[in-house]
Amino acid sequence: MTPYRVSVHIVPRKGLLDPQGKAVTDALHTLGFAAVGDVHVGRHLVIETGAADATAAERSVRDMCARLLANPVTEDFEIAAVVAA
Amino acid sequence: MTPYRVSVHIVPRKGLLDPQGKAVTDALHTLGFAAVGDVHVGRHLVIETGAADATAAERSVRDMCARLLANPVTEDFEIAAVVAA
Amino acid sequence: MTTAVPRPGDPVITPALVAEHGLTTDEYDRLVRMLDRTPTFTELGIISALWSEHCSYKHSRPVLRTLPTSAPWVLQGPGENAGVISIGDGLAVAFKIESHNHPSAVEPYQGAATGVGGILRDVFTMGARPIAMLNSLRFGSLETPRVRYLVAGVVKGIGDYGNCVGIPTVAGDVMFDAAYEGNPLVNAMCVGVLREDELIRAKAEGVGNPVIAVGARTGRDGIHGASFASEDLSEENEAKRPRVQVGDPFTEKLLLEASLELIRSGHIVAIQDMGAAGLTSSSAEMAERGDVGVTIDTLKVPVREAGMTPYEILLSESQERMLVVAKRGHDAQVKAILTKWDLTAEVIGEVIAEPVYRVTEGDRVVAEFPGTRLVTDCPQYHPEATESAAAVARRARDVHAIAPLAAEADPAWTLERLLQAPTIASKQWIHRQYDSTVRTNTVIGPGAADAAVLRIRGTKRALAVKTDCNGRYVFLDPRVGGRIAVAEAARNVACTGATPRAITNCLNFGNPKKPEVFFQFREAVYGMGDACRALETPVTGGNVSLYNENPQGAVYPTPTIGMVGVLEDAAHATRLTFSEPGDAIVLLGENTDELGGSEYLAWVHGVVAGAPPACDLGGEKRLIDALLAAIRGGHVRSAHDCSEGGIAVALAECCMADRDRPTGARVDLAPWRALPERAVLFGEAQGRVLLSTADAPAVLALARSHGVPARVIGEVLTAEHGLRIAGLGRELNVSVSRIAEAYHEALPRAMARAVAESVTRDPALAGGTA
Amino acid sequence: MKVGVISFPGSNCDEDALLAVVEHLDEDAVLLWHKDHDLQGADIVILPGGFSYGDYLRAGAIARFSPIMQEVVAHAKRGGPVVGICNGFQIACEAGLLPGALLRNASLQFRSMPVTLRVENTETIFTRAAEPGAHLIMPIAHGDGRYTADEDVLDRLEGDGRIVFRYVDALGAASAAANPNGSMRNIAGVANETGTVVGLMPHPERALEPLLGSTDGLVLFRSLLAGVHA
Ligand SMILES: Nc1ncnc2c1ncn2[C@@H]1O[C@H](COP(=O)(O)OP(=O)(O)O)[C@@H](O)[C@H]1O
Ligand SMILES: [Mg+2]
Repeated sequence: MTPYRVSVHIVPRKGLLDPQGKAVTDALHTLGFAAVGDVHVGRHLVIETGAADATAAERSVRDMCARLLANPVTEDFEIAAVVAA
Repeated sequence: MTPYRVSVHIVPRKGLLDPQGKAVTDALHTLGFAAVGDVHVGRHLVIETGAADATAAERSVRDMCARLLANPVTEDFEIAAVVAA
Repeated sequence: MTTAVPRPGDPVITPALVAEHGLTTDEYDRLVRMLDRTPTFTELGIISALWSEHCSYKHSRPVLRTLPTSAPWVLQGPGENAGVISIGDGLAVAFKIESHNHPSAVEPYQGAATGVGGILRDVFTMGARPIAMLNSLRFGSLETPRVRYLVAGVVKGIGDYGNCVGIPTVAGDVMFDAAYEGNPLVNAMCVGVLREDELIRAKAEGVGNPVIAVGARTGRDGIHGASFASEDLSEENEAKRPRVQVGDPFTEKLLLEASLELIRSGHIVAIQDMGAAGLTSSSAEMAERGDVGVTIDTLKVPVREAGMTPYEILLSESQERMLVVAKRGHDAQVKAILTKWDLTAEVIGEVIAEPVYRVTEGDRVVAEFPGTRLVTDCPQYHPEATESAAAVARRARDVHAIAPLAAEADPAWTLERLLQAPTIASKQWIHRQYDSTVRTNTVIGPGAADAAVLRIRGTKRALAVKTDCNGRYVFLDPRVGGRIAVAEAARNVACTGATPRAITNCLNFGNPKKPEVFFQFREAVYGMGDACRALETPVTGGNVSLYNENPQGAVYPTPTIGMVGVLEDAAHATRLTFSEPGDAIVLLGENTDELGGSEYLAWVHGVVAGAPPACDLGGEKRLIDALLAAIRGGHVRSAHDCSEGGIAVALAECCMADRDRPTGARVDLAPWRALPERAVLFGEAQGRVLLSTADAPAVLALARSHGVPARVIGEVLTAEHGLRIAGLGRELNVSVSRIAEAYHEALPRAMARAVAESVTRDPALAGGTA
Repeated sequence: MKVGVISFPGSNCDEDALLAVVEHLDEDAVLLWHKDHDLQGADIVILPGGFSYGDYLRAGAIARFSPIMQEVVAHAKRGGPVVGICNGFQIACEAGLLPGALLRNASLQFRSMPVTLRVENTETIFTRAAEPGAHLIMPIAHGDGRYTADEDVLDRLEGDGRIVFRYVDALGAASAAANPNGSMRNIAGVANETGTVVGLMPHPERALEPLLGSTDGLVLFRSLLAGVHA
């Protein structure tokens, strides 16, 4: 078992109302960041887990996402990085 | 001005209590993911912004983080990616 | 002779280190005499915390001693985690208010949230189940983005914490004034109910009894928060940010249930929150109350991070922790209860016969103090108190000479403007973020009456609760302002039909070493005492928060009062709004020509001057008695006191505070036409209540028999008739929807600008508590 | 009849729900501990409001894995009645007992206030004593109440009459102004295919006494009895 640090992005499904993203966009415009277009706000999880190898670590985190970390009705997830810790 | 998509991670500062991370860790253990160590839950923002070049895009988003997006007292941020959109 | 020796790696004790710990040379010398040797670093840290103002009351105690604290119904006065009064039927109420001003200035969300958590623990450690939360807030001008950010963060912090634990937040008060710029006040109050025979005190006793740390693990957060609360807020302090603590309301909820189960189990003798100065103050205070020795091994304390030193463990202000003294041999049962609630409990020490306070790290003694009076053996100060010449001049100013603005020719303009003052405008933007109905006891929640009303299950009774304090009055005349704070809180509670019973208070003042600040402090406390004696509402506890300053000087002296009253019959609970067209409107009390210290002067003219309105405590008592007699006689449909904005604002609120059920009114103030018009309409004369009644003769007769001036001044109409006030100069005539809009939209409009900013940094954005 | 109210860690309306049954229906009710695997013979299960597991990660996401939830799901599969109130609704959605999900209020703020509900379907265990189209006033108190599902799921729910409650204004219109959280189609509560599992965001257990301002929740709790005693 090697320790891995797996980084996951969980993002609201496209097309759903995103009041958080909109609030951030508005606030940035108010602050004068005029060049800002859309902003999307999701979760970033870093999971420390032991696994035989990087593939196993990633597989295990995918499983966690499917079962708990992401809501299948409203969210998508992607594994952003798998690094040996 | 080129459109860029800048991805940011905002994470709870080390040493501060992270009740959410702990709750997720406990839940993953309950689900049988025994190899999981610590879990940290932060935010993942994707900001679309126009900038002269990638460096300028990154600089601008750093500024947004310092002034608005990250809580200077409780959070740290890092720029995860800058890609031309 | 004591035995503690420095740990390897401890910093050497130097004058600079002593100063950094906030101790004066005299205080340090006293410590050395007490130990008869140089203190260890750990000992210096302990004393720095225990002798901070926050823990020791070294500047305030002699003045506080003058307050009345007893009455037949007081079961527990000051000195415990919370005060307790009996409410009959074998039931009692525990309540307490506390400040979290400096943490909230630095990190509004967590600062306010952990303030709520701390006061909740103070109440449930008495064996009481919390049934209500209140909050008293003071901010700078809403015109500045920083203030809006603070407001949004503080309100969200209070809401998220209380909502999650499941205690309704039912009342409070909020004022905005540039005087609070940079140093907001965030005072949170909790009220709980217990059976008298379940009352437990935080008094360590029984040699050999184990001392147990319970709840969350100890981390490096908030180290030296108590001393932090006892310093000015400066830019340098902004840099001390790692001191912020993060609250976990979920763990608090578990701790609440576990603690109540523990107290009822009979396995423990004492329990106390690890609040300011954490393990140090809780253990020292419990030992002191029981006059016993105690020993603690820091290696046994469950920690969150590796490598924590005894110094850090002792001074950490990690939240959601308790210290328990269990009965000898019962530690396994204590652990079992905590385990059931998924919390930890570890025996970390014991009560000992030897009169010392000893801390070890395994076998090594790292701190040892002789005696059991570690907290009260601190030095006491009697600072100089003198009123500044500027204050005298400010009060003496003739405010009637201030020329009205041209627009004021129409009093409707002035009324509308006042209704938009954030201090007066509806606070619904705030309290709709608070769950006010959970636990199904809320008879009247926020915004609908002068105080909140909660029924007491299993009885006919109800409680009325409210916080109040007009710091501007205290600033202009501390003695009178102190009296008014109590009188207004009592009047508010009485307007709902409750007999005012007792108070808790949170004394928010500036640096006590400044003679003019200490004068304010002393006089305000004297004034509070005067009123508490006159109104028979003893002080059962409170909190002192000094060093509330910004670069311009001290904030307004703000002795926030948290009042608790009892309704014998919940069915008498009375709201502030008119409801039945045709009802007579009665004014109890007298209009006067007073204008000093008014919101009118501050908001319309930018002037804070003049003498605050006079406070006739005998008259206030008679007013309350008459009002309560009328309510209990079933004669009163609504009751509302006149406060900021005067009688015109009060009448407007009676018509439209409940926006869904507006009414109109026709009022004639001709009996006071000899007085200056704007003083009658917008002056803040004390001792006045507006009520609506279907039986005016009965109300007038009761008022007469109590010696209270009373007059029918008008009639409730339907909303289409608008609000009309005649009899003075030009008639005031406004549409109800127009004033409702002014009153209800002011705060949402101001805060709309801030929402985006605050949600952006919302820690809950990543999920987390809603 | 016996009602089981689940106490999750962080539930804070469990006692209110228990009292609703005991004091206002005069029926038996027990608190069921989340770590247990026993419904203690409860005929009806209530998933109460609160912040189970602090609502960390997502409201209801962690609670659904509590040991007792296996029994609750089995009970529901057998056709046993389950009512989810507020956090209980969120848990029921997370557990797949009801379709959709509850997201952060569109205002991004917690909302505590009375709302008016229209009863859209009187053929569920929680509405069968109500008049079709009845308007009920009761409090909401939530930060995550924005009901969300795919459009085709919503169409199907609509077609099957599984939208049980909607937020309406004083005139009875399901307007944006009447919607406190931005839920799709003003949905306040939904049912499963058989009408035996019902979830709603508002708190009927807080609207049972004149002293507390509304008695409109009574008809919902009485509905629980209607089938049993009929
Ligand atoms: N921070 C707050 N939290 C909850 N309720 C509040 C808060 N501030 C004000 N309120 C409520 O708004 C109403 C008006 O308060 P206030 O203006 O202080 O009245 P008064 O002037 O009569 O004392 C009261 O019902 C009070 O409890
Ligand atoms: Mg007031």
